[in-house]
Parts: sequence; C-alpha cells; structure tokens
Amino acid sequence: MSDMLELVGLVVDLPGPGGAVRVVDGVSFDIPPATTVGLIGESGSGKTMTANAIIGLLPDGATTGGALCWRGDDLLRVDRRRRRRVRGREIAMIFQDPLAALNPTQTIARQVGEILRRDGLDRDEVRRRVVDLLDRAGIPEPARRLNNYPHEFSGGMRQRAMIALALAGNPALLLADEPTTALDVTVQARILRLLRTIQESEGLAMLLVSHDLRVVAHVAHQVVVMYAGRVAERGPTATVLRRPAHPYTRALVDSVPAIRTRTALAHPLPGTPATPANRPAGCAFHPRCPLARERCRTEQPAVRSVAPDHWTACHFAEEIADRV
Amino acid sequence: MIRVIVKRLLVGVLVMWGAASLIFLIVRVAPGDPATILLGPDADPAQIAELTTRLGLDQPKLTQYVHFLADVARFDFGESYRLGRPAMSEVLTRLPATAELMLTSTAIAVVFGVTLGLLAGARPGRMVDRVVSASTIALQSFPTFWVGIMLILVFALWLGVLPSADAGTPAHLVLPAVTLALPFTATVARLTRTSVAETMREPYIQTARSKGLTEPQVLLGHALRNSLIPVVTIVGLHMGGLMGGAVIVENVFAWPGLGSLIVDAVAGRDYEVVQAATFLIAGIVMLFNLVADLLYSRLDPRIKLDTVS
Amino acid sequence: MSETLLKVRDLRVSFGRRPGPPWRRATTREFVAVDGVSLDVGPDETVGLVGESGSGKTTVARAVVGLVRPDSGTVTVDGHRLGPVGQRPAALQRAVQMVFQDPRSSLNPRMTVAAIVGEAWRTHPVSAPAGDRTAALHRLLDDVGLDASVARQHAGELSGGQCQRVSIARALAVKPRLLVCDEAVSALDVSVQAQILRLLVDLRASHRLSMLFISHDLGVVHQIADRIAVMRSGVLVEQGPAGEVLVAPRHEYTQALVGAALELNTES
Amino acid sequence: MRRIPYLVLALYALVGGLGPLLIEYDPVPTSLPDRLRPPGSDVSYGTAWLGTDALGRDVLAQVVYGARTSVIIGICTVALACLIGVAVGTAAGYFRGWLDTVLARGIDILLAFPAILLTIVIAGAFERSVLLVVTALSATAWISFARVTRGIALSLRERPWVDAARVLGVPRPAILVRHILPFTIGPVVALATLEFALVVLAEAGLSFLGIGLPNSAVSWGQTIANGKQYLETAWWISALPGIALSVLIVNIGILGDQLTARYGRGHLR
Amino acid sequence: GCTDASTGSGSGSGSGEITVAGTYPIESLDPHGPQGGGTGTQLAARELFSRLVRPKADGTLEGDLATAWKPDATATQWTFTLREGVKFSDGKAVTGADVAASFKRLIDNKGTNAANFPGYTMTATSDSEVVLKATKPDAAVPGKLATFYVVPASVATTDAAFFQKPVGSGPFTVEKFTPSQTLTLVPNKNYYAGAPKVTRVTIRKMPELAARLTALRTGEADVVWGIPDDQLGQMQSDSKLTVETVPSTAVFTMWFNSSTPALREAAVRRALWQAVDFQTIVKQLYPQTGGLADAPVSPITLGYVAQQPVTYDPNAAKAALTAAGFDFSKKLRLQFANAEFRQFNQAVVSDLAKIGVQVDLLEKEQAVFTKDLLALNWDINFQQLSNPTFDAANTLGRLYPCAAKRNGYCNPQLDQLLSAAGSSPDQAERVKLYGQASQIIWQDAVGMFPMAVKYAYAWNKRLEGFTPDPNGLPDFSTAQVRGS
Ligand SMILES: Nc1ncnc2c1ncn2[C@@H]1O[C@H](COP(=O)(O)OP(=O)(O)OP(=O)(O)O)[C@@H](O)[C@H]1O
Ligand SMILES: Nc1ncnc2c1ncn2[C@@H]1O[C@H](COP(=O)(O)OP(=O)(O)OP(=O)(O)O)[C@@H](O)[C@H]1O
Ligand SMILES: [Mg+2]
Ligand SMILES: [Mg+2]
Repeated sequence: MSDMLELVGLVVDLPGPGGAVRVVDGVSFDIPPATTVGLIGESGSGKTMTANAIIGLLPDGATTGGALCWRGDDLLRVDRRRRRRVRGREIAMIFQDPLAALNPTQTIARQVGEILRRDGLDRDEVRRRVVDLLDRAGIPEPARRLNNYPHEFSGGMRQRAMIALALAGNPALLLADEPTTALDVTVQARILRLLRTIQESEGLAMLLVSHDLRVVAHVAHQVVVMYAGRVAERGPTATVLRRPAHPYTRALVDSVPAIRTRTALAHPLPGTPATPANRPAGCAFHPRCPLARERCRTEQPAVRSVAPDHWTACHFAEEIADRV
Repeated sequence: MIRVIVKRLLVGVLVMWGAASLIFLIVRVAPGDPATILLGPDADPAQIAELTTRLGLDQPKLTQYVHFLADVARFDFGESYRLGRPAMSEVLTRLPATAELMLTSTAIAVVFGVTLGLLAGARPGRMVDRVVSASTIALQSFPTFWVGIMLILVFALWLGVLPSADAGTPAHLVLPAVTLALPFTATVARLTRTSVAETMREPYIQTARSKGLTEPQVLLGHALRNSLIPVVTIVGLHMGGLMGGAVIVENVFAWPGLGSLIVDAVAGRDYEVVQAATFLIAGIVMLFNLVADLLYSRLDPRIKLDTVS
Repeated sequence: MSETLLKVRDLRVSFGRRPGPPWRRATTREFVAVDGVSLDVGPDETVGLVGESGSGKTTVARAVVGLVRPDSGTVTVDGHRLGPVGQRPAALQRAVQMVFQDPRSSLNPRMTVAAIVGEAWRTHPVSAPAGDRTAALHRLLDDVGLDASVARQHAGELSGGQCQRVSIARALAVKPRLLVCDEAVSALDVSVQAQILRLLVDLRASHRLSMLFISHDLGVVHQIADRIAVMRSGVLVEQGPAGEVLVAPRHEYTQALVGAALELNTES
Repeated sequence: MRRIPYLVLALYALVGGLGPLLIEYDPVPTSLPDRLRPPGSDVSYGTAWLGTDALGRDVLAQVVYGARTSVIIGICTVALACLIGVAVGTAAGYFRGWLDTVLARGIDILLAFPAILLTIVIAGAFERSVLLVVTALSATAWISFARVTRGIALSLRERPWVDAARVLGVPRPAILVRHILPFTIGPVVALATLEFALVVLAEAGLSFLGIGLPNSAVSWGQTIANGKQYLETAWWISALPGIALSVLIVNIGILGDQLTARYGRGHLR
Repeated sequence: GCTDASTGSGSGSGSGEITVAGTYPIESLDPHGPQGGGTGTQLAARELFSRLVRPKADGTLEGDLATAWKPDATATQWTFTLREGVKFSDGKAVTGADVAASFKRLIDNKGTNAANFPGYTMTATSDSEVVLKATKPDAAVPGKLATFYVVPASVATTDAAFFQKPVGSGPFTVEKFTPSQTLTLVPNKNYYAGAPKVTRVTIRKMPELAARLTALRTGEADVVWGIPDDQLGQMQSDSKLTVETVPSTAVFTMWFNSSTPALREAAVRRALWQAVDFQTIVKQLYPQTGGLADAPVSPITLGYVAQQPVTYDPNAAKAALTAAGFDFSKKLRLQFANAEFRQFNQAVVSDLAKIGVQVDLLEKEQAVFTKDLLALNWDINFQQLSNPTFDAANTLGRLYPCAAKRNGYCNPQLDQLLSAAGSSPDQAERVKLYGQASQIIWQDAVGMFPMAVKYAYAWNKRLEGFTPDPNGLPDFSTAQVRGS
C-alpha cells in the first residue's frame, strides 16, 4: 500500500464527431510521495486529460484503459463509492482559473469547509479548520475573510483559496492543472513558492501540469514531457532540461526566450503541434523533427531508458546531444 | 440600494407613462366609439352625438391626451362609461382574482418546471432529458382554450371531481391554474434544463466533484442556485405573457378577473378601464422585474443592485 | 519627415464605466486607465511595452489605433494628429495596423482567408496589388509562412499559429508603417510563439516596419524590442534600451517585475 | 432520430403544397345535410375521411388547406418580426448610444405592456384579414428578436475581428453586414422556430376570442375554434386539426432545440 | 334554508339558492342609463324594479304598478292608475311622484329607451295616478312602457352609487354586484306580490358555452338559456334537466342596403331572397329553436300578419338577377357580429354563391358592427332583432320609415301606413295597418326574414315554477327550489 501513484499505460478515449479519439495514449509514469512531478507539453497534448483521469472526472462518454495504481487499488477499476472517497480526501485537485473554479454564489468558507462538513464536523470545528487552512494557504487575516465571495478576492487570493480547498480533505496527492496560468508574473512566483512550501512541509506528492517550462523548472523534481497524447520524455528536471533526450524537448527548451539575455531565436521548430485527432503514424513528432528518418515515419518509438531514471521515446536520442 | 430602487421606480414611471400613452393611442385609433357601443344598434345619430359630447370625446385627441395625462398624474383614471364606476377601483376589485390565478400558476410552473428541468439538465442527452424535452414541447403545443375545455370535460363533467367554472374555493382554482400553468411549466422546464446543462459545464462543478461529492449533492448544492438566475429573470419577464394566457383562461372558466374585464372593456371601447388596467399591469410587471432583479442579486452575490463598486 | 514615426503625448484615457455584464447599469465613477503616457516610436524601431495585467498597455494600444478616444493627449503619426477610428484619412488609417492577442477571435471565422485579405484591399484600393490579386495573395501568404492552399480555408478551420499569421498578413496587406502588436504571441504555444516572433523580426526588416510590441512576458519582449517601456497602473515608470531596462532596472517596480520573472536555466 | 423533424416538416410542406392539388376545397359552399358526420362517413361529395364540420364541410380538406394558411401566417409573422427585430436589435447593439437607449426603454414598455391587449385591440378593431393577423402578431413578436440580436451585437462588437475591421477602415455598414449579421443567423433561426410555434398557437387563440382570420380563410386555428363547442359530440372537428398542429409544433420545437444546441448557446437570453 | 353558504359554491340540492349561468354581462343596473336597452341591464331590471305594465309570455300586457290604463280619444294622453300599497325595498311607498320622476330621469338620460318617447312628459296627478302626454297620437305607449322601470324619485340623473345596490319595488334586491361578472339577488321582503320563494339568485356570466353547459349538467348552475340546437340533444338526454323552447319576439333580419346601387331595385332584392334555401338551412341548423318566418315580426308581436312565403328557386333568382342587370362580378358585403350566427350566415353565403352571387362575409366586433350598421357601411346586414315591447311599433314603426335611415329604404306610402298604425287607438285597426306595412316590406324585400327564433331553456329539475321568457329575460320570482 504505497502512497505512490503509478500510471501504467493510461489510455483515454474521448468521443469525437468521427469516432473515438485517443487523447491519452499509453502514458506511464509515477508520482512518488513527497515529490513534485511536472507534466509539460503544448496545448492539446493531453495533460489535462491525464490529470482528470487520475481524479476520475473525465467528460461524459470517455473510456479509459491501462491502470492507475494507488494504495493497492487500480483506480480505473474500483467501484464508484471508493472512487468518490479518493477524490478530495486522498487525491485533490487545483484548477487553472481560480475564478471559474470557485462557485460564485457561495462564500469562501463554505466552499473550503464543505468537505469537512460532509465528514460530519460541527460548525465551530469546521470554522476553526477553515481559518487554519486559509492561513496555511497564506491568506492574511483569514478569519475576516470567511464570508467573502470569490469575486471579492484578488486573483492570487482566489488561487490561495483553491489551495486551501484542496488541502481541506488532507490529501496525499495534489494535482495542480496550470495553477498559475491565469495570474500575473509577480503573483505567479508567490503562488509557486507557496505550493513548494506546502508540498515540502506536508510531504505531499504533487502533479504540476503546465505548458510553461519555466514554471516546471522551478517547482518540479521530475518532468514528464507529453506530445500528442504520448510521453516523449521523462526524468529528473535538471537532466531533462539541460540534456534533453528527445528532439521535441530540445526544441521546447530552445523556444523559451531568456529574459536577461537576448537569444537568437535562430531556428524555431517548424510546423504546428500534432493533435491526438490527427496524430501522424510512427513517431508523432516526425513531421517537425530535424532528426526524422524513414524509421520514424513507420515505427512508433518505445519509451526506453537512456540513463537511470531518464526515459525517452525517440529512436535516435543519442544523436541529440551531438547536434547541440 | 434604496437609491437604486428609487431610480428603478423613476424609470418605471417613465415606462408606465409610455405604456399608458401607447394604449391611449391604440384604443383611440381603433374604429368604433364608446357612445355607439353604449347605446347599441337602436340608437339614432343625435343620441350618439349627445353622448359623445357628454363623455368629452368630441374634443380633439390632443386635448383628451393632455387631460388624460393630467388625470393620471393625480392618479385619477376617470370613470368607466359602461360600469358607471371609477375605472381604477373597478380594475382593483378584479385584480385579486387574477393575482390569485397568476401566482398559483406561477408557483405550479416554477415548482414543476424547475424539478423537471433539473432532472433533464443534470444529464443532457439521456433518456430523462429526451422525455422531458419532448413532453415539454408537447405541452406547449396545445391551444390554451382547447386544454381548458378538455380539462372541464374530463374533470368536471366525466369524472366529476372538480368544479367546472366560477371562483371562490381552492377547488375552483385548480383547473384554471393548471391550464394557465401548463405552457408556462414547459417554458420554465426548458429554460431550467438549458441553464442547468450549462452550469454543469462550469469549472466550479468540477471543483465540487473533486471534493468527492455525489452527483445529487453537486446538483443541488452547487448547480441549482446558479441555474436559477436566468430562470428568475424569465419568470419576471413572463408576467406579461401570462396575462395573455389569463385572458383566455378567464374566459373559459368564467374566472372573475382582470383578463375578462380587459377583453370586455376593449370590446366595449371602455377607454378609461382599458387605460387603468394597462397602467396597473405595467406597474405590476415593472414591480415583478424589480423583484426579479432583487432576487437575482440575492442568488448571485456578484450582482450588486447598486453597481457602484 | 520627423525623427519619430509615432508620437504619443500625455495620453490620458478614462472609462466612465468598468466593463461588466450587460445587466449592470452604467456607473458614473470615472476610472483612469492611462494617465499621462508619452511614448515615441522611431522609424524601423520596435518598442516593447510591458507591465502587469491591468496596467493599461492594451488601452494605450487601442488609443494609438483609435479604438478608444483619449480624454486628452495626442497621438501623431508623421506629425499628423490622429483622431478616432473612422475619422482618420484613409492614408493614415492604413498606416497604423494592429495584431490582436487572441488568434482565433481576431479573424471572422465565417470568412475565408482570401476574403479577409480581399476586404483589406477593397477598403484601401491604393494598397491593393496591381494585376493578378490571386498571385499577390499567394505571395503575401508566403511572406507570412503560409501555404497557398490556406487561402480557400475559413478562418475557423485554422490553427492558432496560422490564424496569427493571417492576422499579420491582413495587417501587412495595406502596407502599414506601424504595427501595433498587443500580446500577439501570448496565447500561442512556445514552439509556435517562437515561429511568430521570428516572423515578426524578419518582416520588420523586409517591410521596414515600426512596431509597438506589447507583452507581459519580459523574455518575449527582450527578443524583439529595441527599447522597452514599463507601465504600472496607467503610468509609464521606466523607459530605455531593452538590455538596460531588463538587466539593470532602475525603477523599483521594474526591479520587482524582473525579479519575479522566472528564468529557465537559473535556479532560484 | 435527428432527421425526424426534417422528415415531418417535409411531409407538411408536401401536404400543404401538393394536397390542394389533390383535394378540392372551398370554404364557401356548405353541405348542411352532411353536417357533423364522424370520420369515414359517406357524404354527398364522397367520403369524409376525417369527418365533417358543423356546416358539412370536409375536415380533411380543412386540415390540408389550413396547413397552408397556418404556415403562411407563421412564416410571414416570423419573417416580419425577424426583419424588424434583427434590424433594430443589431443596429442598437452595434451603435449603442441613444438608439440603444430608446430601444431598451421601448422594449421595457412593450414588455410591461400586456401583449395580448395590443393584439386584441389591433385584431379586434380592424377589418379581418390575414395581413391584419400577421400585423397584430408581429407587433409583439419582434421584441424577442430585437432582444436576442441586440445581445449578440453587443457582444460581437467587442470581438477583435470587428476591431480589426474598424482599424482597417472598413465602413460601418459593411462591418454590420459582414462581421455582425452572419453570427446572428444561428440564434435567430433557433428563436424563429420557437416563435413560429407561438404564432401558430396565437392565431388559434385569436380565433377562439372571435377576432382571428376572416371566415373565408381556412386555418387550423379557425377549425379548432369552430369545433370547440363540439368537443364532446363531434370531437373530430377540433381534435384532428389540433393533432396536426401539435405534431407540427412539436417537431418545430425539436428542430429549434437542435438548432439552439448548435448555435444558440448563451445567446438566447 | 341555507343562509351562510358562500355565494361561490355550487348550490347543493335542498338549498333555496339558484345559480344562473348567463351569456351576457350585466354591466349596469341603471335601466335609464345609456345601456338601459342592453339585455343584461334589462334582465337585472325586471328582477329589481317594477314597471307600469309588463308583457306576458304571449305578448299581451298585464298591469304591474298600474292596475288600469286608458288613452284619451286620440291616444295622445294616457292615464295610469297605480296599485295601492306597493313599497320599495326600503319600505317607502311607491307614489305617482316616483313614477313621474323616473320617467323624467329616463328622458333626461337620453338612453335608447328615451327615444321611444320624444318630447313626452309624465305628471303625477295624485299619489295613485300618473298621466303621460305624448306629442302626437301614440297607440303603442303601453307596449313601449314595458321597458320603463320605476326607481325612487330621489335618485339623481346620474347616481352610480345608488345603482350599486339600488332600491326598487321588484321581487328582488341586490346582495352583491360585480359589474359584468356576477349579480347576486335576494328576495325583496316588501314585494307587493309576496317575496319570492328562492333564497338567493346568483346570475353569473359564463362566456364559454362548454363551461356553461357543463356547469348546468354538474349542477353548479341551475338555469341556462340560449342553448344552440347542436347542444340541445345532450341536455334533453340528461334526466336531471328540463328543456323547453319558447317562441320569442326575435326574428333573424337580413336587411339589404337599398341605397347601394346594386340593391336599389326590389326585383334584385327579391331574387336574392329567392336564391337562399332558408327552409333547409333553418331545418338543419335550428331544428328545434327556429321556424321559417312568415312576417317581418314574430307571431307573438302585436302587428303580426302572416305573409306569402318566399319559395326557394335559384333558377328563377338567377334569371331575375340577369334580367335586372345585376353585376355578378361585384362582391356584396354581408356583416354580422356574433360568432353564434357564423354558421347560419356561411350557409346563406354558400347558397348565394351557388347562383354566382359573391358575398364577402364580414364577422365584425360589436363596436365596429354597430358603427358600420348605423353608417350603412354594408350591403347585407344580419341581426337578430328582438322586441321587448311586443309591439310592432318598436320594430316596424321605428326602423322602416325613411327618416330612420336604417337600411336605405324609403317609401312614403310605407311611412304613411306606419304612422297611421302607430297612432290609431284601435288595436284591430293597428294590426291591419301593420299587416299592410309588412306586406310592402316583404314584397319589396327591404330585407330577408328567414327565421323566427325560439329560445331554448334548460333548467335543473329541482327548480319548480320556472317559466321561460320569450325575450330571454326570465323572471325568477315565481321559481322555487323543490324541498326547500
Ligand atoms: N470535453 C472534450 N471533448 C472532446 N475532446 C476533448 C475534450 N476536452 C479536450 N479534448 C481534446 O483532448 C485533447 C487533449 O486535451 P487536454 O485538455 O488534455 O490538453 P492539454 O494538454 O491540457 O492542453 P491545454 O494546454 O490547452 O490545456 C485535445 O485534443 C482536446 O481537443
Ligand atoms: N472598455 C473599458 N471600459 C472600462 N474599463 C476598461 C476598459 N478597458 C480597459 N479597462 C480598464 O482599464 C485598465 C487597463 O486595462 P488594459 O486592458 O489597458 O490593461 P492591460 O495592461 O492591457 O492588461 P492585460 O495585461 O490584462 O491585458 C484595467 O483596469 C481595465 O479594467
Ligand atoms: Mg489543459
Ligand atoms: Mg491587455
């Protein structure tokens, strides 16, 4: 019964106009306790769907495959009640846009404390715990803010309230889907710092979904790079960003403009990102890949280890370092 | 808050003035005049002319309009030629019956409509949704008078469980209120359905689910209140439309309300009563809209009546 | 011809009402979004405008193209004072064009790419190519890195990056002197963002364009701007060459901004 | 499943269009000896498959011919209301300013005003005709269109592509026609189906109040209203056109739902 | 009896209350007001007030307030002897002064009934005698007075408050009155002929026929009249109900507008009449409540003389029209006002169409109909003309002289006959003269007179002693609820 979440060949199919679309295709990685795993990839690469599959909130009509091992159970196969128990109490989630993700017609206290109330705590106890949670999430004078509505909070405070809400069920794993995308840079830095503090002090496991490499670089211990619904590369953050073992990661890293220096922008990655709906055969990245050859067009590369803990899905990973 | 209500009431006065002027214009443009209709087909032209003068209807329309406005400002709506009584007091005596009918059917419509809409909207596309959607359209597709007469035949004549026409006891209220409520229920149900379905797509519903709530808890605890916001507006706006249904229902069920008074007044070219009734209805509709807005800001804390934030 | 192409002087914009849902009534309280901003853009120069959300960057941009009417202050191009949109002489109207943030909604999804560019040409016949318009269209699309086949597609069918390229093509079609880019790459994926930035850099040189480039991403601005202006709550707090402002910010707000920004390859 | 409404509407169009060629009917001649015969009876002019009315006229023929009148009234009213409503609504929403203020207040007035009163007065007071019924019903029906399109125009005018067109210098009429109007079509069509149903019903209601179409016109509303006193004894007179009406309205409603689901989201309020 | 039952509840058997489901609204209780001639007001007035004379079901007059009346030699001055000991409901005696004041009030109010008495005056010669002075010989005075009701002398010309709960000398007094909705009556304890046996009469407007008849069959209403033929069968098959029809004074009257060029010639009008098979229409549509008319006035009217029936002959009609140069391409406008006559008129139009005469059937709202009627804005006009006075003077004498300008027909000879008939004190002479006038009207086809109307009444069997009234104005004072 380890507190490690293991994704084993996770598959998510969504109904589309022309039949089911495999938006997550055999994704495997794990989230060890007390570790932050960053999940990056461009828009539509299936990051959100992966996170939603973990918490079990896929859109209507979605079907899943593979396995999600959590505390000895396969979350894809447990009954509805167990699934619901896991939600909020064992695995909690923070959503992208804190304004949209908070119910506009309920007070902050009510929303943060809802899970506690459902657990049968009395009012004063709930109130005390909510104040504590808000305090831990870094909301100043939490007791005075209890009866505020979401719209009366600033963006950063809303996200803090979301974090308090997620912590209310005392989860072991926190899923954060683009938690800072809607925020200003200065606020973003503060929220990221907070997330890291909480993760460290509570010993939480965390999945940080983002398309922003800088954010992941700052917070995550490990990264998983997704492209068109598949894992392209995964490994320790420093290794992956410094010595990518997949041309896509390489290109991503190169595309991020530095702030204090003027980089060249010499050879931006050509083409548009592949989507799960029209995923090229073979390696999904091959149309944009500078290393692509015939084999890439026909054969889907397996995820293989290039170093301890460092995995890639590229036939020619070894050549990448040479070309830099 | 008070200031806003006052402001709304002032705008309301403007709107009521507009409504009153509109009806003043329309009834006077319509052919046929009070004197002729009062005296009936047996009258001779001299008598008609005489009565027209007596009623002050020989004056230029503009003069009449100015007098009308001056009277309205003093809340004097004149006397009904037909009934020989102050028009407004006549309208007011009829108001309770119509109010009873309209409020009951609104209550029926809201209770059933919201329930059905909630059931359907919770899972769009499912069986319940299809059944509710189809049956609500069906409900809207029967002419009100036809439904009314059928209900009379079935429940009063054949089953003999309810009185057919007339007013007074709660039993008398059932058939007319149901007749009036049926299409309205359908409207509310359909609107609630759309609204619930839309709300269920909101991110905060996902948040609620991520707390491990059951679907009914999510639906009632998080979706219902937010979905009701547009419903409240429509219910407020629908009062005018309900009045239209009330005219027919009152006719069928001999309900002693405002609707039949208005129909008779229009037929009898009873200008004063038509004007007083319009004025009153416009006022009530405005009031309902104000109440809807107040309710609105209760339902949605983001909306402050006084938006000066 | 004067030294500067665009001259913004003491621009002040206030809004009588905050944008809000339609059921809200207008309020009379005034909100000053831009307060006394002065800004120059020289010929062939790119000026970056940065600042946090709500600091008034977009408002400045919209004032420059004439979509908002300033309370006071002037906007001049080549020494000609510019009024609001629709009241500008055609030549000046087309001299200043804009690329918007959201790639999808800045194109009418029901129009084909050819129609979108055609509309620009129809509006300003001076800038329309003499001779075969189809060939000219294909040339233009090629300039912005699009395939000729895109011409027949509806805007709704294009990807984000393609949309932004079409937006740029539409702007370029009327041969503007100044391109205002309001967060033109913010909504795009990093790899596509890099493509568009590259494209803008190239076009700037080939079309002799001046640019007012707005972004909240300091890294992006640094890649393209010659000079950078920093805004905070409607006021310009700092202005200077790009390297200087970002490497050695003088104003404390700029310092905070640069400090908060994360770099990919520095551990903090 | 999705096709059913289209099939039914096609069937109605066929019956309304071709029916009159196959079945002859003139509302003027009556055949008193054949009055109030149940469906399937043999009457002097053949077999009355759907029975006869109180003047011995064929109900089937009335259903077939009534389809045309009802549909024409529905279409004309909706078209008129749509034209006025869309023009006023888009203009007000796009141009804002005093036009919008006047419209908003005007709509307030008309909403506060019992619509039935307007209809009763117009329909009751002037000489009956299809045109009058259309006018009376349009007098209030346009409001919904104006409200919906105004809302759309209000939100569309803030769209970047409209701004882009303005920056480009595209003239205002062209902006309205090219960049605003096309986007109102979906919701307007969805609303039109709803209004169509309401209009057809309202015509029946007017006939009930005795202020509907002239007697020479054949419409479902007329037939249903004429049969109302025979609901117990000769149910077929109003039940059969009633069913025809209901089936039409249900199918238009379903169609409207489909269209709303496709285009209307968020705009229909 | 049952005293505290709420007026709204359906009357349970055994209670002395009856509920009357009426078609027409009662808008005003003032019999002298502008609407005094309206059916609703007339119905209420005869329950609330007394008249000098009143017609019986066969059209003959009997004394109400008056016990005797006689004209002078020229019939210009009529003397009425009043009944002794009649009291108003408030206990005050009814005197000659009250009668004279009421008459003055009637004249001053200038309602339609007042037009029957142009320049007439009434004086009270004593407490028990009044004298009516006409401006010219008028033999129809007693009949005309059938619509003249007596109120206390103290009532002002306009006195809305009084007529909310009026004081009268009729069999009933008002308990509650909601204009055009309900009128609740209770017996007048002071009624000279003894207070009625029913404890309460509620006259309620029920505009919808189905609701009215259902209420009757479920026992919620006790009396309904004006039942269409098509619904009569159902009532007759209901064992709880008594159904009766009575001949009325009403006649379907379809005037031709003789001032229209197309209809100026009598031959054309006669031909049109001939073209309609009224026999069949009446038999089919009104098997129980109608009969082919044979005079412009109904058989129970004074002045009725049967005329030669017009036989249906479409061929002859067509020939006559062609001979008269009738323009078949022009449409005639036939106007009527009430949906209940729609079928009849449609049948007429159908018959006319058969010989190629095109008719636009215009169903008009009452207000528009009346206006157009008086403005002669029609070619054929349909009306159901009834005659509350039972005297041809009120119909023939009032509507057919040139001066009346009611139908564009003008015939000095007819004027003369009518005027003579109106002023002759000799009843037989009057009937003869009206017969001659009727013949001219009939022959010249001033209008078509297709049907004499019978009113169908249906009432609950628990109601006894109820007599249907020929003018649709039944009297409830004689009725009694069985077992109460
Ligand atoms: N409700 C849905 N129904 C059908 N397809 C969907 C739905 N939501 C997402 N998709 C599709 O699934 C794929 C993966 O989407 P997902 O949201 O996981 O991407 P993402 O990596 O989170 O992208 P982003 O950075 O834009 O959030 C996309 O192609 C998307 O179009
Ligand atoms: N049309 C408008 N009506 C009222 N207020 C407005 C309007 N447009 C902008 N504002 C307000 O003006 C201020 C400046 O807005 P602006 O859009 O210029 O900021 P920005 O710097 O572009 O921000 P962002 O980075 O979020 O785009 C904001 O507070 C905004 O709310
Ligand atoms: Mg996502
Ligand atoms: Mg902006």
